[in-house]
Amino acid sequence: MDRNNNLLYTLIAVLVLAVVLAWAQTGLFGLVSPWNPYTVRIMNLCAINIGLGLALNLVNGFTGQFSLGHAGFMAVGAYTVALLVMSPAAKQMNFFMVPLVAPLDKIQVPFLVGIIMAGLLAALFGLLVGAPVLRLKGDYLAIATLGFAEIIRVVIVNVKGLTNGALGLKSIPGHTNLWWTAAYAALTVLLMVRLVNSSYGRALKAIREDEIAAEAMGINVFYHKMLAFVLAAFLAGVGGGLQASLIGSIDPAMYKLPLTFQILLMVVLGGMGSITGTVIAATIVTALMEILRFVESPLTLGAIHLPGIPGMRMVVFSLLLIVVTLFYNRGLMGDKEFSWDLLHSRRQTKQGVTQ
Amino acid sequence: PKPAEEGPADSEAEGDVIRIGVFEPMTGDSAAGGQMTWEGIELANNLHDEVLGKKVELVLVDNKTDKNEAANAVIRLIEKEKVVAIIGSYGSSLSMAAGPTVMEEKIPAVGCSPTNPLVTKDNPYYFRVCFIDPFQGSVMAQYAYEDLGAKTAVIVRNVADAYSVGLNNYFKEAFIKLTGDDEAVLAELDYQQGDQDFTAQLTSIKKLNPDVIFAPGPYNDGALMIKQARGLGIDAPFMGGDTWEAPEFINIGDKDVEGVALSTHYSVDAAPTEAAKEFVDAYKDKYNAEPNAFAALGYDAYMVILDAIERADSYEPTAIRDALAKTADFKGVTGTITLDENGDATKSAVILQVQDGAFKYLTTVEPN
Amino acid sequence: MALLDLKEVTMRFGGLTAVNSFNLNLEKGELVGLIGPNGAGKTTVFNIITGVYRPTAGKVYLADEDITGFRPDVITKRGIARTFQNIRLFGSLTVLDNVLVAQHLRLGASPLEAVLGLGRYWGQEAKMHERALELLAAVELEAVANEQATSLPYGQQRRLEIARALATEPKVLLLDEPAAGMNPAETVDLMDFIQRIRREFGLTILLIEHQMRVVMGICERIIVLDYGQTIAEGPPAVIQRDSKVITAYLGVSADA
Amino acid sequence: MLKIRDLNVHYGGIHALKGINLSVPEGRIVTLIGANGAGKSTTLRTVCGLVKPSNGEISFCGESLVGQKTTAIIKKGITMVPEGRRVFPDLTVHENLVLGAYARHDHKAIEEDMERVNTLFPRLKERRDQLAGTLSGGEQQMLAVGRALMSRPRLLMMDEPSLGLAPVLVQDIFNIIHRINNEGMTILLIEQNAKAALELADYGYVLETGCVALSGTGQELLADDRVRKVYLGES
Amino acid sequence: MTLTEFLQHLANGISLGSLYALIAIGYTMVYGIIRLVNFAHGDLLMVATYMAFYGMLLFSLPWPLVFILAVILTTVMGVTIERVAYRPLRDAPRITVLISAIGVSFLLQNLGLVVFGGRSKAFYVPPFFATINHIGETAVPNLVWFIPLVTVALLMILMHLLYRTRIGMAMRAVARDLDTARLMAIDVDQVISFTFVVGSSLAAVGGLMWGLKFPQINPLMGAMPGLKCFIAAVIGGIGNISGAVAGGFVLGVGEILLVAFFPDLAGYRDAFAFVLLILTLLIRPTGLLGERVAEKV
Ligand SMILES: Nc1ncnc2c1ncn2[C@@H]1O[C@H](COP(=O)(O)OP(=O)(O)OP(=O)(O)O)[C@@H](O)[C@H]1O
Ligand SMILES: Nc1ncnc2c1ncn2[C@@H]1O[C@H](COP(=O)(O)OP(=O)(O)OP(=O)(O)O)[C@@H](O)[C@H]1O
Ligand SMILES: [Mg+2]
Ligand SMILES: [Mg+2]
Repeated sequence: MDRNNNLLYTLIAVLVLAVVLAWAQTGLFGLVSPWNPYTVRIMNLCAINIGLGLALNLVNGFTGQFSLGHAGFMAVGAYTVALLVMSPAAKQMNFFMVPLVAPLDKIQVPFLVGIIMAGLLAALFGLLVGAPVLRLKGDYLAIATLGFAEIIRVVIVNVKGLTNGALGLKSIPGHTNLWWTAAYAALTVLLMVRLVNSSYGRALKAIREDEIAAEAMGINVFYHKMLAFVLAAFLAGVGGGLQASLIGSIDPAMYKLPLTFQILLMVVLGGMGSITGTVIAATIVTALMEILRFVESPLTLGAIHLPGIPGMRMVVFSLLLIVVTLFYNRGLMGDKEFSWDLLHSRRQTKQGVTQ
Repeated sequence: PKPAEEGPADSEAEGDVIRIGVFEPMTGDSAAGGQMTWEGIELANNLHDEVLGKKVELVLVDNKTDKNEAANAVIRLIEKEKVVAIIGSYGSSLSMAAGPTVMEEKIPAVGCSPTNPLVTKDNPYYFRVCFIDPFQGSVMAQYAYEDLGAKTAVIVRNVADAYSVGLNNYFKEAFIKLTGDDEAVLAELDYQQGDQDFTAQLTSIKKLNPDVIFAPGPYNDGALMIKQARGLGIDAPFMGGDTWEAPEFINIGDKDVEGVALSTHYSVDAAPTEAAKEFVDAYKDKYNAEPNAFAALGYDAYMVILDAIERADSYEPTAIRDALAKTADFKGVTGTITLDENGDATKSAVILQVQDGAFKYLTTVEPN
Repeated sequence: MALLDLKEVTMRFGGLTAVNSFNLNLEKGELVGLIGPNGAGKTTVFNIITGVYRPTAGKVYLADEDITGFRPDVITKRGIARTFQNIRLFGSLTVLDNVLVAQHLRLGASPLEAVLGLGRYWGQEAKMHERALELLAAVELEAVANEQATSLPYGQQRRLEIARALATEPKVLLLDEPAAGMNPAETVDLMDFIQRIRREFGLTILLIEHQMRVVMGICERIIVLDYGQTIAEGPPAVIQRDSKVITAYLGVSADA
Repeated sequence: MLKIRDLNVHYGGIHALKGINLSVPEGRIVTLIGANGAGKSTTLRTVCGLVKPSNGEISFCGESLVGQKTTAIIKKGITMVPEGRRVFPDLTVHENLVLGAYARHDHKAIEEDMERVNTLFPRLKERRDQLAGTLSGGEQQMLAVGRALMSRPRLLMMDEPSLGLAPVLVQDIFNIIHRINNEGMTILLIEQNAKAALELADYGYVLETGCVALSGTGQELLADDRVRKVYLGES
Repeated sequence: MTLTEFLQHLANGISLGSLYALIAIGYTMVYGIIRLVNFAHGDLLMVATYMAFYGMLLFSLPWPLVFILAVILTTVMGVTIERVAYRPLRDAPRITVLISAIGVSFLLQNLGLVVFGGRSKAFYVPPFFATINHIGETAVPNLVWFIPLVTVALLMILMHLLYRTRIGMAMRAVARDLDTARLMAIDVDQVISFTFVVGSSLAAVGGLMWGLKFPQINPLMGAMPGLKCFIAAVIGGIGNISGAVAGGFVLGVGEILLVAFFPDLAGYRDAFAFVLLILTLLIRPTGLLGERVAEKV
């Protein structure tokens, strides 16, 4: 299978995806979108989670550094977008207890600028957090990053003049749509593919495999860990910003540990160190949370009428999570990736057998 | 408000069933609140499951105390379950997450207990059957100043809880106004969500020796705090908000919460409405326990929607919205409900006090 | 002027002095053996030279530059590479990737250029590949270039470690027991191999080894350590007959 | 004493052992030699139950070992000195030795064995309370051998015990093997140092890519041309 | 601040700290042996309190018996969790086991919400524990000295167990190398089960003490102590039992004194725990009393 064909396949796939997205978001050539706003919303969430998952996978899966700080960077991104994109009037309405500090109360910027600022600010936090903690290893690193995420959240709760504290922010303009989220997911995938297959990606994987040997091979371990960490923070910030604009309101309670866990489990279920795996798992987990709602609705099987048990969905979800980890303990994809060659070679061998 | 769109009354409903959606936190941090509210809503549906000759079916969707899920939940209710109106949610922030969607999809929503003013603000499709925090705060300030003769107060708040922060803020404003003393609130002490140990804050309060301590927040936090305060020898009276009105508050606090006063939405002892009697009996029957404020508000939210459907004589969501907006003098469990131009309930509050291990009615405060 | 120069280097771990006032002079192009009983401090000397440990006292000079206390990666960039006593390959990477990783330190392109595939990156990447394949050819591993490193037999893993070290373009190569776990036939191959790469790459080599056949066979000079101190130094023929070395290390019937 | 019949082992897709047959008679030293990756370690690991065979039979004194737990197998009197030392790094040297006798309860005899190990390896006695992880490679190897002796096995299997040892110690190790064998212990030995191993062994097997390529007494194998060329490095 | 006030704060801090310490020991124990941050540990506290709650409510048994039964049942539960959710993952990557542990934690919480309901319930406090003594002006409930006593007693028992007994040594061996431990005729599964027996019973005792000190229980009550005590364990040096106790006390006393001296910072209390944690890790990367085996190259 030669390169040109693969490129062609990829281009066609991207094109098909774009057409589908356009159709879903706005309708196409007079055809109304076959998906209702509910489905579109889930698609948005899938795309955001793909980006968030890949960012976490970059640090945890490819660089082998166990970080649990994702929620903190998302929070930074979300608040940045909210405070930059909201209209001054909306800000005034929100900050009715403690006024918003100047000059933020007057500023309003376009969404794209807000999103980029969200990423940059989160990256800056990544830099500040990473500098001290990336010297730690393994579980110690995990708990320290988790700690920083919690510190960020607690600060958000307390700095009322900047964040409105526990009251959160409402009326964030809803710019997020499939174009934004799909672009975010696609660019993140592209970035990841290019990065992990470059010399830098090899260096990150070397650090994951053996830090001491990597150092002995002349790799500046700290710089490379930082590179991955800051990039992941940037992507998490952007994802957090998109999510904030999708929901329309945010508050500090959103950015607790379970949020990080949710992303982490997508990464692990997909396979640490597999881009394809994260894409698949993020989609499945996001959709599954909605699909599983049926277990809570009343069920009528012939004569038997079972009342719905509220809360069962999360019970079933936890059980599924355990069962899947037991049976796919290296994740759905392990550290393998999808490739056209894979499909092609399978077809070839099939042909080989039939001939 | 714009005129209701014309159309056959049953255009939205399939067959002879209409659906009302409920999104509440049945899991996650606020599961307790969601579950209490759901009890009331379900009870109301059990007792009144017909309107304009159609059966009313409830569709409950868990929002996991998660804003993302809350937003998913309402759009699911609207698009997939085809509900004509929505009830929910415990937790103002969860309600706010649903706000933009109900507005965009033009489906009315009625909150039971979200007391943050922002929930209904600038959202013609959001209503609520509870009073809002500014009123509740002033009610308790008035009680402290007039009935207890308090000149000084200390506030303890859960910084991570919008309800606690908001209510304390309104109490403070009102109390300072009443006493005319800018320093009347001696201290505002914070704690964090999940903290169980308040001894450090309380030890400082002991030194300040305030006339009253205002500490609204989840009832379990309140009960523990009061227990610890009494253990440390603090005698000052404690006061809280509607969240404390749960039988468990007394179970946990035991003797230590004797004398504690709180504001809430209703009391069976205070000239109960017909609805209140019916609700209390049915609740005791079904759950073998004293009802709590959230169940009562859940009950009322459901009944207010049914009333609006009747008055609109239509199942059409925008028609229901318009009728809801005109709700006036509705006799609910929690009192007489009139929805103002924001969609907030204007109604009286009652003050209860714990006496002999039960909530006793003290007084009713009318809205001004 | 010595290429690598250790002056009065001492390393203590708690109460234990692993290396004691150790001196070493490595002239350009030399192949020197470092031997001594187990626990004598040989690997510790390597760790000090490569910056894994910071010596308690003493200095390390590379071409007259004081490199004491430099980070390991900086030292590697200055031109010292090593292999490990316990093989430390990047297990789940391919053989080729292991060698490519070791060239990363000479990459000039920034991460941005690498991701965007801009400018000089492609050229550099292509050169790295070319060189990696050359190196693999030199160690006769080109056939398994796309295998996972851990799936190789032990002997090949040792050779890969050396290839990887060579890829950093070192002036000085430190080999820690390269023949361990090899059978005699493989060991003979290894000896040839070491001499060949030394010639081809113009290396200065310091070698730790317990197999006397290797040390005596290829080293020009041998330093014997015991309890962290040099107890003998000289050409193989002299060392072999040194009574101190025989009692401490070689044993009575040491046959090379 | 130990009999292996048609043993097959797979690691995922890798067929590591392809029908091995070998036997270790009581009181003898049997050695396994072969190139890297031939499957020598796998054979020992399978005997100990650390690796499950796909099929085949392993019996020890007439009892089948297949499917038994490692613990049970060790208790029958088999011990292994694992490849690559594998001492417990954050236990002290002494504790490592005590653990070697974990399955035993005869305190007096354990004390005696402790003394014996300490005389065999004075270096271990010196470092009695040092954490094993900070020992040098050679010291760790001594500890691993000492630890195995502490269980007073009937069959001692050693996976490259001379790996990384100074020549003087290699001699010692072989002397020790010889000595404990004279005291009646049966030994199955893997060695890269084929010459020394074959000189010492009563019987030897040559493994090549998962199969037994040759077998015979030590002397026979030493005299074999191929063995001389490939495994002894003589030309 | 007067001396009385300070003493009162100190008493409060010690009381809280010893409770943290007690729970932290269990974390450290399990972590030390199988290197798993057992996220379900906090939820076992909750399970124990509910067992006690229903034991008294439904069967009206006397409280000492109920407490003992609660500890036993929780222990059985902990061992079962290990058996079902962790043991099959013995050879899996560590992060997978962690995800499984998070799954178990989610499961216990959500099952609790469905079965017990989300509302906080009152936990019965026997009169003995509720009694408050006043020493001078300092209020000292009986629990204030009782919990530290239990903590110290359990600490001593555990130290003995780990460093003076055969099974203790086996546990430490299993901690590092499963296969080689097997070669020592150690039944690894049995040792790990035993570790969970100890860990879960510690969680249960911790839960009951927590219930006595803060007599309200709900299905999510384990999350906060779980996190705090894990922090305490890490501050002390995870895997190290005395470290867990030290970390517990440092954290408990520190939190109380922070709020006492800087009331305005009370809202930052959780952040304080993490700041303390991060500072400790940066200064001593393996915690206050953590083992420091430099990696030998
Ligand atoms: N990180 C460390 N902490 C404590 N002691 C150490 C450390 N590293 C090495 N040692 C001690 O230093 C001494 C020298 O060890 P080193 O590894 O240098 O020996 P070696 O000469 O390489 O031996 P071998 O030939 O067996 O590999 C040993 O006694 C070892 O126990
Ligand atoms: N855990 C494992 N997973 C996959 N393959 C393995 C594993 N262990 C060994 N192998 C493979 O099985 C084959 C036999 O390995 P084994 O370790 O038994 O060889 P050996 O003869 O002991 O070699 P050495 O001299 O290197 O110790 C090799 O091809 C090896 O790559
Ligand atoms: Mg060494
Ligand atoms: Mg082997």
